[in-house]
Amino acid sequence: MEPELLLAAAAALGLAVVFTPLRVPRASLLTWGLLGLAGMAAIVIAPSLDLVILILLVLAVLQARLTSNREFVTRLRAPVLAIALLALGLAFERMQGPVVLDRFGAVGIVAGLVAAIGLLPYVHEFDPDESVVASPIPWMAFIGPPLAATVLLQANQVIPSDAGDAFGAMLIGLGLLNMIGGSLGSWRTENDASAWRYSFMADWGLAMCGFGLAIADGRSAALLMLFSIVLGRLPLYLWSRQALREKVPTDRPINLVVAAVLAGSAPFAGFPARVLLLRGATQLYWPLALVLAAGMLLWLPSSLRLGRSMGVPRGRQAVGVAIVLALNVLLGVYPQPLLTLAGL
Amino acid sequence: MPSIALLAPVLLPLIAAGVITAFGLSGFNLGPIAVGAGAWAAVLALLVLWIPLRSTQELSLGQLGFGTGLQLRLDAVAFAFGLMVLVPAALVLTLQRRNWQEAAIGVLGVAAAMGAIEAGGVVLTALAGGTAATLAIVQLDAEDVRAPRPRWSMLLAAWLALSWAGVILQVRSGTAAYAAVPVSALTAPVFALIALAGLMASGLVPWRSWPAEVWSRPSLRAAGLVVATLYPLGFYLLVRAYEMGDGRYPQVAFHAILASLGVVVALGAAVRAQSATTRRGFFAEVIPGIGGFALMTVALGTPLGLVAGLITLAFAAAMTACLSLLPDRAGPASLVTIAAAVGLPPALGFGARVVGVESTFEAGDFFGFIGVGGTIVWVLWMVAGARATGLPAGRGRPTGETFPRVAMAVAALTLVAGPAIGLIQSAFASPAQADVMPLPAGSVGGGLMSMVTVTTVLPVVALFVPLLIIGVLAYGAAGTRLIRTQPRPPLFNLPWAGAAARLRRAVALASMPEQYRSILDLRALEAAAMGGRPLIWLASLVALAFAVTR
Amino acid sequence: MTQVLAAIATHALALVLYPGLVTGAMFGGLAEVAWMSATAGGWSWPELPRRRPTPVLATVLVCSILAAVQLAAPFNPVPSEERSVVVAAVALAFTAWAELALTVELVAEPRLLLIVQFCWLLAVLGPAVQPETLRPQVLGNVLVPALLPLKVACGVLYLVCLPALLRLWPFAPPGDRRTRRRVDAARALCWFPYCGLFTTLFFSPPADDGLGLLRFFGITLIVAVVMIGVGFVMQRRGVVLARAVYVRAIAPYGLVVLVVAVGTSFLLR
Amino acid sequence: MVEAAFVAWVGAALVVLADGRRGLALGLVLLTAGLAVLASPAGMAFGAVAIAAGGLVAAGQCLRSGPASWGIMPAGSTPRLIICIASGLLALWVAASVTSGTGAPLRFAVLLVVGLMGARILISHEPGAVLAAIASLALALGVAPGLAATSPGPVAAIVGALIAAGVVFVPAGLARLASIPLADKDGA
Repeated sequence: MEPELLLAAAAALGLAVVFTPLRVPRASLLTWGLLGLAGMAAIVIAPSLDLVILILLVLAVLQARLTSNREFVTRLRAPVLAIALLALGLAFERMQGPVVLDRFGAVGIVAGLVAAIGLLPYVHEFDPDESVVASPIPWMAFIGPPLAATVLLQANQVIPSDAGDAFGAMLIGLGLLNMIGGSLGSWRTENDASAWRYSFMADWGLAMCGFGLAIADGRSAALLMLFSIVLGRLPLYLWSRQALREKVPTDRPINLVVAAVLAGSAPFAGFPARVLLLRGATQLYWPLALVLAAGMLLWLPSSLRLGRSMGVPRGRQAVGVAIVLALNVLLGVYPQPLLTLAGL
Repeated sequence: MPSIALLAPVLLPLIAAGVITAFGLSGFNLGPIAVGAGAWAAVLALLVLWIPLRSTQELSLGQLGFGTGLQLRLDAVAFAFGLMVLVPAALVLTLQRRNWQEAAIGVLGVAAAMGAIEAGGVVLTALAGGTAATLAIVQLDAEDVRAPRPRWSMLLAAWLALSWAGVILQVRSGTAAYAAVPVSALTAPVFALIALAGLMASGLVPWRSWPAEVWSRPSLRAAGLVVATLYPLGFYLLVRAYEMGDGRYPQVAFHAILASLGVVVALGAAVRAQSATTRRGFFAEVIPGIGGFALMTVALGTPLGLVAGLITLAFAAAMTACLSLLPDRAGPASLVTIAAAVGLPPALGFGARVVGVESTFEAGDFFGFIGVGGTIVWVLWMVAGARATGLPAGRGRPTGETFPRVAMAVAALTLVAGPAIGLIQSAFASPAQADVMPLPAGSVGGGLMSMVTVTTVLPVVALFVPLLIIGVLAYGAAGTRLIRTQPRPPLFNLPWAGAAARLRRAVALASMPEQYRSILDLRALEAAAMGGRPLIWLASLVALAFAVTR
Repeated sequence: MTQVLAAIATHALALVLYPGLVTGAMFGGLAEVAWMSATAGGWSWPELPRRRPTPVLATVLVCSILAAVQLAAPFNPVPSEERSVVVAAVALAFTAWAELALTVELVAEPRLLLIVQFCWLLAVLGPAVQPETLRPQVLGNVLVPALLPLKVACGVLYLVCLPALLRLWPFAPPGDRRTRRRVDAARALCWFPYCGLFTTLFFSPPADDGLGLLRFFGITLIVAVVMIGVGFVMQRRGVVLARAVYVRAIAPYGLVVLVVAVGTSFLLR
Repeated sequence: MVEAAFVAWVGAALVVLADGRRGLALGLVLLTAGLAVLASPAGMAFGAVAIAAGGLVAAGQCLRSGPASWGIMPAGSTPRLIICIASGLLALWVAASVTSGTGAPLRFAVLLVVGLMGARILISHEPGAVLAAIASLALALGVAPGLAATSPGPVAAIVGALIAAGVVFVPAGLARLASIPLADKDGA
């Protein structure tokens, strides 16, 4: 799953670089993107979770050094908390002791992962006017997906089965928290850029629920969700930045189509992800599926808002949006090749 | 015919959409004829595929990736519903002028709806139906973003509910293919989800829902197409549920509740229709009204009921095409349409409703009372129709999208199609019914000449043909000059009619009293949660640690 | 093909001659003359309608003859199994509202009429619920003791509703400005199907012989006479009595009939 | 080993309690010494050398930047002191009492250093102190694989040491590189 997500991130970077408006300097975007990709590649190929944590530390420090309105120290807090929690969690898992220690270890890993990505309740401080690269968005939409897949894969090897239930339950619980908090926040918050950030959280909520289900359907759902984040929401967010500054909501058909992509409507990638998630939840505990199904409806108001905030893409951006839409339709209608590639 | 040809009714509109887009991007609008060609090609493909064999054809193209395969299936049900969707859609796409974006989205919507109908399983239907719903929303907003349209959340909820039902079937029985689902897998909760999906997808509720609201848009190009493609899909699910349940729903209560709901839906539409202030307002309620009658009979769980329901749905499809093309002005087209809509004898609507009411009585037990209720609602429709003939026309429509002669021809066709109800039954409805429901001896039969039920025979040709001739002579001798266009007061207003709207308004306007706002300050809450404060993080960590020790 | 043509010819005969248009027109004409004489206080030759027929009349004509051929009249060319009480009821229901199409001013007390119409439909269709059949003559032949209370209740309801449906009640349409009395052609066409349907549904079907014919038309005529009498009384007593009957009594009584119908179905389950 | 763990605690406490470069550097040195000693018996002899080297480089660099003072326990540092003591006791309890098996000093040191450095970064506003804490954290993360039942090899320790050594060098240059293009008004 991780190599596929890495490829998706690379593709997203390619899309961002190629189809970004001409005024944006591509070289720096490419430089920083490639640096991030290198870090992600290192994370993916790292043989142990310890190395993953260390690489994460490097990425955190590198990103914190970028120019931003936020202080260097402030920007480091959440990633370092994540690293500390992951390290403590891993340490607890490696110690011999009562079962509760393993559970605390699971808490550390889950909380650390959530903190690394920047999800509720470990949210990174966000400045809507900040450049995307220096903001918490790359943690959520660029580095986060391969990181999560890697951490969870490696964590499964160190967490004993006694604590496995707690691990899954926490993922699902935090997933639901993010799903509801993210979608409501995205709908109700005043700032459009913040709304986008919340919407990433909401998507992550579904992905975490998928991971928490700990069955193939759940993992497949999570993979599709993460793909839709990396190859859907992230490029669309990048291309919406100009319109966000201009604050001109538009109601063209393309805005509705974008809203549909963001809402996970059929035939886009979010829809089969939701179907798989419902399937997984039904296998595990059907009331969870009910909660998920009800929660999935919360995406719509915020997606309409975000779709309208995108403005009317023109020129290169329009081509980029078309490619993103096509990719999402492909994944939405026929995700089998991707799932096969990911061994799911 | 190779089984790959089953893709044709879906692929042809898709190809048309592609061609329209390609030409559109190069600055050339192909025009409505070429646009309609995609839909008519699908109609032709459907006919060519079905008529020579008249048996179920299947195509399996491997797994799609979410537990379901790309399985297409063309049986009598798919054929019937395919025609219901494709023919009116093709008609409006052919006649009405659209820009290339609208045309492409419209044809895509047709392809999606056809995909939902040809899908071999529940989940694939949900995917295609959800796509059709998404495209419908885009289409309507592309035409006029301020005009009424279905709530997207409701449509999404419908198709998500169906998806969930599909995955429950997959989990429980290993498959969600209509033909392969074991009867025991269609439990009450699963069926409840399917029924809910069907009702929401078609807006089958007693209050004014999207199939009525979209007719109040300034332009009805998108509205007509959306109703043509989306409205039958909810019924399709209810019919397919019979196939999964071996001809019945899991509990008899579902039959009773849904059939009663059908009457209530038709009643709601009739009440609104009789208080409409314009003729357009009346016409807006026609499709929901017919839908209510269709639901009443489809849900009965008897072969006769299902046959009557399918004929009623075919009638609804014809009326959809007619209303999409009808101008907002007085004249013979409006009169004929009203006559057809209220089911004046010996029209198709009359025959379908008579058979439908009969089917409730023959269903036994208390279902007869549903029939009594249905008849009473029909009378209310008569009142509404009579009143509507003299109402002011309405806001008016762009002339480019109205075709009074075609509209009148379609309405007249349904009027004179009464004698052909036997033909429709034997060629269209009965095969579909037989595909999903075992047929007890003597429950429904007949042929081209008559419809034979358990207790009666409706001699459609022998009785309706002379009646039609007499009617033509009588109406031919009559003049229409006496009809006076005037604002007409409603016969009655339901005291609680505006309650839902008032409640919604009250909820929308509800706000926290000033003195309590400091208790729950959402902004402060958001700032606390999103501020990146270590104290909150620590508290969360403690909470998690506490939770895992429970 | 021959059979088809023969069937069409037979049904056409039924629609046009017996028991359709001609029979209905004759019966209705007689009833109308009687009614006009009763209300005018003496016999006089009524003035026939002169204008071109309206769509209302065309609708009433089509619907009334369709209803008439559903009756259990002796020698009815339409076979017994081809008749349906639903067809009759719905077709007759159309006749009551056709005038509304022209202008609202031609329908007196439309709200009240609607309630009466609902009650009448209950009276017609209520007895068909438990037997699960819609053949009029079968319903007329139902003599199961347990069903008799319902049948009687429905019969009374039918009769109470009929003066309103035939517009024999004293409410005048607001737009009725006729000074000279003319035959109400639309109503004339409705007398026979309404009264005949009562005979069909609430009396055992007559045999296809002279006696049966006499019996059928005798009862139907009695119903018509009763209606004229009731109408006459109501016209004399004015709108007060009519309003009392139709506003205060008919809806509660209709509810009672509904309760009886439901109760009967429960008991006979 | 117990002594090494104690030295690590003192070093970590110094990193937490000190705001001046001398104090931080001393803390880093002590921490490095403790962790290096603790790493060697866990099958990480080469790793211990790397940790020592990385830690000393970091301490050296730390000594060259920031206010030239010890800055140990400035006014208002009572909470930090409490954290140091409390975390030490908690880590001791977990490492010695709650958990079982050999390697209690390493368990103690890893839990303590990771916890304390995390706390240091969360409560601190001084970039120099934060960088020192990050270097300490990297060192702790480098020796943490020694807790595993099987020998982890030196890779993590080397990477940790490299990060510790490198993290105190990078800051200013990268910030300049990023400043112009990434805050562009066109959004990306």
